[in-house]
Amino acid sequence: MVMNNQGRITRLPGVEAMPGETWTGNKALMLEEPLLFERGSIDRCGVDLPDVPVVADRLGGLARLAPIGLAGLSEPETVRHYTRLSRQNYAIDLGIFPLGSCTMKHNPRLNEKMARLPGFADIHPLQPQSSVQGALQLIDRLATWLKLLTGMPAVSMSPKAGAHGELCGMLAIRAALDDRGDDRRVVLVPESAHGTNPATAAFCGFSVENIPANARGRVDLAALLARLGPDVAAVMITNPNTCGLFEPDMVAICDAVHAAGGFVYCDGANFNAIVGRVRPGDLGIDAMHINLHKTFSTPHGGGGPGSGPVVFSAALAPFAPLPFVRKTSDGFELIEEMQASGSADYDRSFGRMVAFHGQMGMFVRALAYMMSHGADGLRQVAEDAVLNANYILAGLKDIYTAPFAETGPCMHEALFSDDFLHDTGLTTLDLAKAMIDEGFHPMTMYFPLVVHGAMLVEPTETESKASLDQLIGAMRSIAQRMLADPDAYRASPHLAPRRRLDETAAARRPVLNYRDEAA
Amino acid sequence: MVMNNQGRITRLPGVEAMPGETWTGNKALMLEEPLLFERGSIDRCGVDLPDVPVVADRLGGLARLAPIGLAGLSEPETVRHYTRLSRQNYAIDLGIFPLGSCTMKHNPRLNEKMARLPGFADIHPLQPQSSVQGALQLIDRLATWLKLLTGMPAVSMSPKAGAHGELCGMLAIRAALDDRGDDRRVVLVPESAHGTNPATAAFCGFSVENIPANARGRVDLAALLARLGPDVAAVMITNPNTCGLFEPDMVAICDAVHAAGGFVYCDGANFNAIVGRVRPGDLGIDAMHINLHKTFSTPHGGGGPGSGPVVFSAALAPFAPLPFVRKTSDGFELIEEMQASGSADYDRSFGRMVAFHGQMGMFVRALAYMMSHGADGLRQVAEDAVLNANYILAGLKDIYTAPFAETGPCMHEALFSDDFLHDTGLTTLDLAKAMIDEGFHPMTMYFPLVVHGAMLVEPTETESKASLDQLIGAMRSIAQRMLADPDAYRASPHLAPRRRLDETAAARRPVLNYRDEAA
Amino acid sequence: MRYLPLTQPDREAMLASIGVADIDALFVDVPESARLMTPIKGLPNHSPEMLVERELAAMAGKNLTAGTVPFFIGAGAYKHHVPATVDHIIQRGEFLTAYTPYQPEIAQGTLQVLFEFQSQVARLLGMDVANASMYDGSTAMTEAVFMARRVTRRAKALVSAGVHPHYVSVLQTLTRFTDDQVVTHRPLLTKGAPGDDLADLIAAVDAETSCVVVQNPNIFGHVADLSPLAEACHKAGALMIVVVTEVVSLGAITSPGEMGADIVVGEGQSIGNGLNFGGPYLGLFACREKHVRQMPGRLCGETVDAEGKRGFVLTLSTREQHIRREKATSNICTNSGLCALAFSVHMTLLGEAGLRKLAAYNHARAVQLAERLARIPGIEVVTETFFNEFTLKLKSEARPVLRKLTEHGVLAGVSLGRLYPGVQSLENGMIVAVTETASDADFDALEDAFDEVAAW
Amino acid sequence: MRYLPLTQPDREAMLASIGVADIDALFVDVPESARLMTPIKGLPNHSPEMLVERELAAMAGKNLTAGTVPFFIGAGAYKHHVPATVDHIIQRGEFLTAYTPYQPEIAQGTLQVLFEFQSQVARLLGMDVANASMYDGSTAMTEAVFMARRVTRRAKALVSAGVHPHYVSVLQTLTRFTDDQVVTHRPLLTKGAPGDDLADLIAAVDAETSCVVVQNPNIFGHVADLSPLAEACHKAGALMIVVVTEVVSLGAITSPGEMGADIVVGEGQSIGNGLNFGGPYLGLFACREKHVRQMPGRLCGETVDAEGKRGFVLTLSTREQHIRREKATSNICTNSGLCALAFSVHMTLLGEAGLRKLAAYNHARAVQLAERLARIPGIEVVTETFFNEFTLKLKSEARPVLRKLTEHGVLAGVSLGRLYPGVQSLENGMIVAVTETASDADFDALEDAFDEVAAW
Ligand SMILES: Cc1ncc(COP(=O)(O)O)c(C=O)c1O
Ligand SMILES: Cc1ncc(COP(=O)(O)O)c(C=O)c1O
Repeated sequence: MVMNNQGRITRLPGVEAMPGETWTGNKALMLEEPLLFERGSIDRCGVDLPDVPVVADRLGGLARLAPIGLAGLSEPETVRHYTRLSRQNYAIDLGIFPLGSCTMKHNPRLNEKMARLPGFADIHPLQPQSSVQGALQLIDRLATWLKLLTGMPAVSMSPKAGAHGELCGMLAIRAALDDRGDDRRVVLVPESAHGTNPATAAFCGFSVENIPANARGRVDLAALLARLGPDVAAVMITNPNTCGLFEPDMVAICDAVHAAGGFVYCDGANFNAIVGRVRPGDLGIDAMHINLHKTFSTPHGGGGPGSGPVVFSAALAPFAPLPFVRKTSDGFELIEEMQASGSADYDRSFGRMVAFHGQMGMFVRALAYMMSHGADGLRQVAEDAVLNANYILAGLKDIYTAPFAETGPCMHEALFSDDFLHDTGLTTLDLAKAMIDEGFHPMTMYFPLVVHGAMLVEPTETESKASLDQLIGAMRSIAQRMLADPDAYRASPHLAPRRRLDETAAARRPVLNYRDEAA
Repeated sequence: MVMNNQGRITRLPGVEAMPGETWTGNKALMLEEPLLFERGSIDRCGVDLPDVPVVADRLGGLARLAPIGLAGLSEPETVRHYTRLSRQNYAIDLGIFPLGSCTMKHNPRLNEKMARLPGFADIHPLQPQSSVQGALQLIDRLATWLKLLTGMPAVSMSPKAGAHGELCGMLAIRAALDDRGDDRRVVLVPESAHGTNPATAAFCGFSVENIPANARGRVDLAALLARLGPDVAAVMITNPNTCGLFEPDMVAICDAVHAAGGFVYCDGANFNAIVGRVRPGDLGIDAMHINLHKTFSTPHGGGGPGSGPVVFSAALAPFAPLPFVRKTSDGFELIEEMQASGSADYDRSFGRMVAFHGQMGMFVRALAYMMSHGADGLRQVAEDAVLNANYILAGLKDIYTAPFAETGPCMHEALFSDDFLHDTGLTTLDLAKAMIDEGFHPMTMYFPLVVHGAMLVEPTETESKASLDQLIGAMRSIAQRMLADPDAYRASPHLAPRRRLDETAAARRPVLNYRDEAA
Repeated sequence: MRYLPLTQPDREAMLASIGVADIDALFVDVPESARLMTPIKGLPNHSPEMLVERELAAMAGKNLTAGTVPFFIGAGAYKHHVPATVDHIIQRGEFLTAYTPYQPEIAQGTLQVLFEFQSQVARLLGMDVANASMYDGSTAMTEAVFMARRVTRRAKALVSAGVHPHYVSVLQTLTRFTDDQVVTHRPLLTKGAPGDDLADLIAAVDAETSCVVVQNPNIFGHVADLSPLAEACHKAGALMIVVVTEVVSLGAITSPGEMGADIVVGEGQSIGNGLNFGGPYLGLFACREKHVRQMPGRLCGETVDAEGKRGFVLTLSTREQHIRREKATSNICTNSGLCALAFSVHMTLLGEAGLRKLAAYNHARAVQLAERLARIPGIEVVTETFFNEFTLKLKSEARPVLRKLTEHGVLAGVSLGRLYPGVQSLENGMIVAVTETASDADFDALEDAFDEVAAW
Repeated sequence: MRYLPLTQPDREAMLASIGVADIDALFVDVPESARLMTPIKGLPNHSPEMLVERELAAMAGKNLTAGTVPFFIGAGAYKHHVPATVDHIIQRGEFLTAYTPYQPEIAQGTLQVLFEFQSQVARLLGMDVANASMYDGSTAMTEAVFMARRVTRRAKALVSAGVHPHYVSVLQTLTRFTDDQVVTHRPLLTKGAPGDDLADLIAAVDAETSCVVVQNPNIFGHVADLSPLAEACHKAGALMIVVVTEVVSLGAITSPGEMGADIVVGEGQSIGNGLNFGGPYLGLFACREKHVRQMPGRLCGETVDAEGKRGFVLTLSTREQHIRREKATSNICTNSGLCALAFSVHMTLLGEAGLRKLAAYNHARAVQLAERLARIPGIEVVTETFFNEFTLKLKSEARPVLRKLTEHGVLAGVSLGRLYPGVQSLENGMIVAVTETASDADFDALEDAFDEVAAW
């Protein structure tokens, strides 16, 4: 469907607005917004610039001559375009966002303010080190927090997100194996693992094998032990796992893997469940990434940026990437090159994995968050996160199928399946879309893969009891209504800016770049 | 209707959500939000504070003991409460806000950023003057702009809004009359004037008499001249006037009033129409307030704050209020007291009209806006504002009754009436509410009073042609649909967060303060 | 020009559809003598954002910022820590760039905030009803005196010597041309209870008195029990108007309402709002239910919509200028909406528990500093009972001392010489305010600075 | 604790309805040996906002901020003026606090922005299709090499000596454990065309070559015509990958797409994003339509909803890790969404006209500065054709000179000694970048500073 330049939904000529419809397509405060390229044009501009001095150019005859096709807008139109678009989004600032595995918690504005202090936001990564001592101090401080919270001796601040952290950890494992001349290449990954785990292992040249889950939603210890051997380089394990359950055999697993000559990489995406209550180092792991954009509340920003520092055991620490910050007698220094470190401790680093020194903007936010909570508050974070998830589990499990509820409490997220809807022909997807109409962001759907029609609900600790009660009430009501009148729920949402979108059509003939139909 | 603590619209027990309704009362992204006092409680808190040192108190036995009843919320709940509420508002950032007389133009974020520079935002009004030289410089700079733009020799920066500016001007007139021992007490105000004009005159102890408008929507010059005399202290006149028309006889009026021994106060609310094209000083006025929150784009903030500096003629300048900024040989000084001025020029000031020195925060914003536009840009502002209004007038006048369209172009706003709806029984109010469903803020309704069922449309210069085309299209469509099927439009809006609200009930038994029904 | 969406081709197309040749044709009503043909002389042309920013930042850089120095200035405006959340919320376009909520169906956000604000303010001040804000404390006080006159039909206002002298000036300015009578006198720096003239006021209130205006804590920081005054007022048929310039005090001190006030006005800047060199600030205004129809300013009230859902509207507007014109209770129109929002957000974050702790902390710190300063030879702490502000009497004139302290990088307070110019009996006095923002290091710096300028 | 909404009574009520005695009962699965009984030692407890702010501001205060000094550092990150509108928009809660748009019906805001971003990036780079962002330019380059391998099924990548040395390091790290082969060598500071090895690359591209990676402008600022290289690549069945680290240049210089690139990657920080000490930044990634199914990263595509209205969704996700796991085109999940929004808002404000003028201004200023510096004895301007950045050759080692310039309060550039440690042939070189933020006064200051440190 095409919109015209006025942002109006194009109708057949002569057809006027129907009752309940409007001429503009707007519905009071729910406003339609055309594409930038429909609103703007290449001669519109929302900046003023100084006059360009006349010089003989030095572009070597490579001046760009053909039109680029970049639509511009005046400043008022720009503000409006993006403000109107923003209102078509759900967000944590609007309500609970219980996406399991994503830890959508409150994003304090203090953190935004701190990250924008010119002393952090307006410094260049290649400034002389004497001019960025405060920045290096901040990185060092954050590193200290992360090491103490995880009980691990070393940390790399380079990784740009969780998956990048996995890469960091697995590269260190590869480097450590190489260092001892060991050519093991198999990485074991539980079925329930996040897709980034196998993808990362493959990226580092490992071959991936799955290990099954047991009936209690945990790694099948026996199967794992059986598979260990001289070809197994590492196990990648998520703990608490993606079913929202703590792996009770974690110590045994680590011991066994080590005994078999392998390493244990822990996916720390779910660290929020245990921060301050369990130090992963005490479980015996070798490396773990920490999503600052989950546990430590840096905002997801509609898809990023994140930050994924990786803590290392003593065995892997020498292989950590460059650069890193080192404390000196009178300040801090940034070690950028192996030869510059002047210490044999660092000459086994696997090298640089990103152009500069990691996500400084996220570091500031995360540290502000950690300092605000303190050691006592972070422990409370884990407790409240787990309490909230169990409250949801308790509030829904009589209606919603809860595959592992019989095995005991969950951690920070509650897992359900759509089995209870089986006779209605409705699915997890239908339920999610009905939640949209009720004013909620749905839970994670169809992940982890070990449960059919999975619904993974992670409330986080920043939800109030009233918020949980409302979610539980609405989810119970939806389930009851679905069971009573399934046909009313096959085409939700009805009240959102868009009805269900045709994803198949999108993939079949991809339109990924605006093409002016008139052109 | 009562909401419960979960923010859910209370329903009869057992009654489930109807089709199109939801259990929560939310409609996807249009979210209901309970009152703070329903969500929060006196033991919830969204701040952390240091521990209170133990001291012997010095409150003289006046410690507050009884509960205050102030509901608190944690920080995440606070962000959500206000974010959800904000989404129930229309705003300039969302679309055209064509409230006549209100000059709802784009509010640049640069201005917000500048007003928040600690050097402006974090200085105390009673700091030693040596420590606020930059602030005094800014006030002086803004004063210079205002004087040059209006062609007037003096300006007072004290007034906190337009009406406060009127007060400033009329007090100066009273002081000037007193100074010459003249006890004239009548102020003439055109019928079309804004309510603040007569209210202000009365506040200063004047008695108000109306002067009628002529058939062309302007002051009836003959009637005015006839009424002038030794009892007339001043004329308060708005130019461009509230019908959006320039008063062509302005020079003649000023001359006549002066000849009769009176003063001319000009309401400058509509300065946006002429800035850079006409200097009010050249018309002969004695005082005029300038709404920085209209012409100079400081945001309205849902009702304020504003800022209403007043420019003065040489005749009134000596009576301007304290304090004011004076340039010295090596900086700026703030004259706070008559005796401190050391100059006979200032000892006739009518005194202090506000605790400190006016709306600094608004001064910064206004100056940033003026500097951005410059002398050339401000002239363009007036031209585009007038062009936009005339484009709307031209686009609607064949359907909408346009009382003065035959007299020539309008200035920055176009005036219509609901005469064309007469046979339908529909009114300006119904039309406004239908515009809400279309996604627009309505125009000013029922003002000015000189036109029955007035609709005053002020687009401002910050609307694009596409935006005007959409407004015109929608308003034409609404009018046509209203004429064709009036009954469908007696109860709009249908799509807004609330249907029409019962204002009569609100006034009959006022509920102005939350009372817990359970208490 | 980045704020102007029309392009030259747009303008031409629009002129054509209007049917005029050029833009000048739309300005035909302007007398020729007043038509400017070129941009105004003496002003620069339009400027890139970057350059505007550079120029304004240079001006801002010339000011000594409160947050960067030991800071103890109060006297009607207070530096408190405002949580980052507050500024974020007030910058939401839907709040910042909305007008007065004239179309309630699409202004429920602003309206519900105002209803909540009114409810918070009424509770804080201990009153029945608060309005949706005034310009600031000083103008609110003047409006209260006018309201008392409407209610009592009497014209004499007795104003305590403890009221902020700027507020008194504003009242005097506004009554200069009406037949209101304002009775006040100079404060005394009485040891223990500076500015306390309650006994005199009780003696003076009579059958002509419309109201007695008193500030608590007063300008010297002194806190008093106003109940006896309220009783005297009510016996005489007058109203007691109480002014509060530091509203954080109400987390610690009995409210004016509990002491019997009929009207309470206040400066709400302390909560949610920055110093801003004096504005914009936030006038608070509250009264008893029975007088509500004489109140100035906007009021937001609860009602229902056509479907019976709760909603909010501006109400009782027959008091206001746009309906009643010259008979309105006030000429106020634009008020301090966004400052009220900031106040409300901050107050919501505090809640009762937070406000009480904040107030207790302010008080305890002020007591600590008062005790430290009292030990410095040559300094006398005049105020005995106070909240977070007290008055010192130095052994010489305070104004030059303050200037020297500023040179030492300490903003130590406000001299009475500045507030009461020419009044010799007060010139050795200075007012010192202590909020949660002052650290121990700041206390030390203040003491050291006093030592260093000890020439006095 | 201000971020935690549960009160103690809430917690107790919830434990009761769960049916457990205390919170420890919910942590039963944790092995006893790993259960911490107290908060972690060595870390402070929770802290008021005001104190956190004070502590972090003190750290920030120790850094020399680019905006406060004459500033000429580039080499992969650039200081441009970002309009205030950009930061306002990215702080809208609906953008800032949303997740990846997995539920498109309530994420059309983010999705439409991504579609527009992709369209802007594709135009800017002169390519058919761009993705929804990568972490940064360096990781995008590595992904491009891997993609070329998938497309060509060849394993040898030739990397120009003009590519940013950090980018080359990242590629080397990531290929260390795969059987990809990376061929590169040290750059030469050739007068006129430093780092230009196009002729060598053209000669070297062969039937084993999967791709040739080249940067334009290169690390030394040198701008070259890549068309002959593209031709050579295509003849050999290899892809040409072009890296752009200063995207503002594309407002002035022929785009990689126009020169025949198959994949273009870039660092988008220059537009809409601050320096941030190196991150978060914005990886750009674009390719030809025919290769889109081998692309890494998220893609947003247009579709319709059940009522036929246009809408947007994430699409072609069968390339991605959450569907394809170990067979995915990349392991990337979280990317740089908000940085992409900032880029898109800034680019919208600029539009084509603004971008071109900004680029022209940057270039003209750089030419002016190059001419001024060329006149200083002991300084040679090595780069002949450039956009806004060029390389100087000093008569002595540049690193200590830069240190001294910093002491003089000027951040004058990046020494090649830092970028290529231990490479003597480069150690006298330094890279100087000039953007619109450098004023004439800054130029003067740089010249003066060179004069003052003229010991060299
Ligand atoms: C369990 C798990 N592992 C890894 C990741 C990847 O983290 P990121 O998106 O930061 O790359 C996620 C993120 O969704 C996750 O939930
Ligand atoms: C014509 C006119 N005069 C005066 C005023 C009063 O200005 P303010 O609201 O700033 O007090 C207004 C504001 O609406 C107005 O439109």
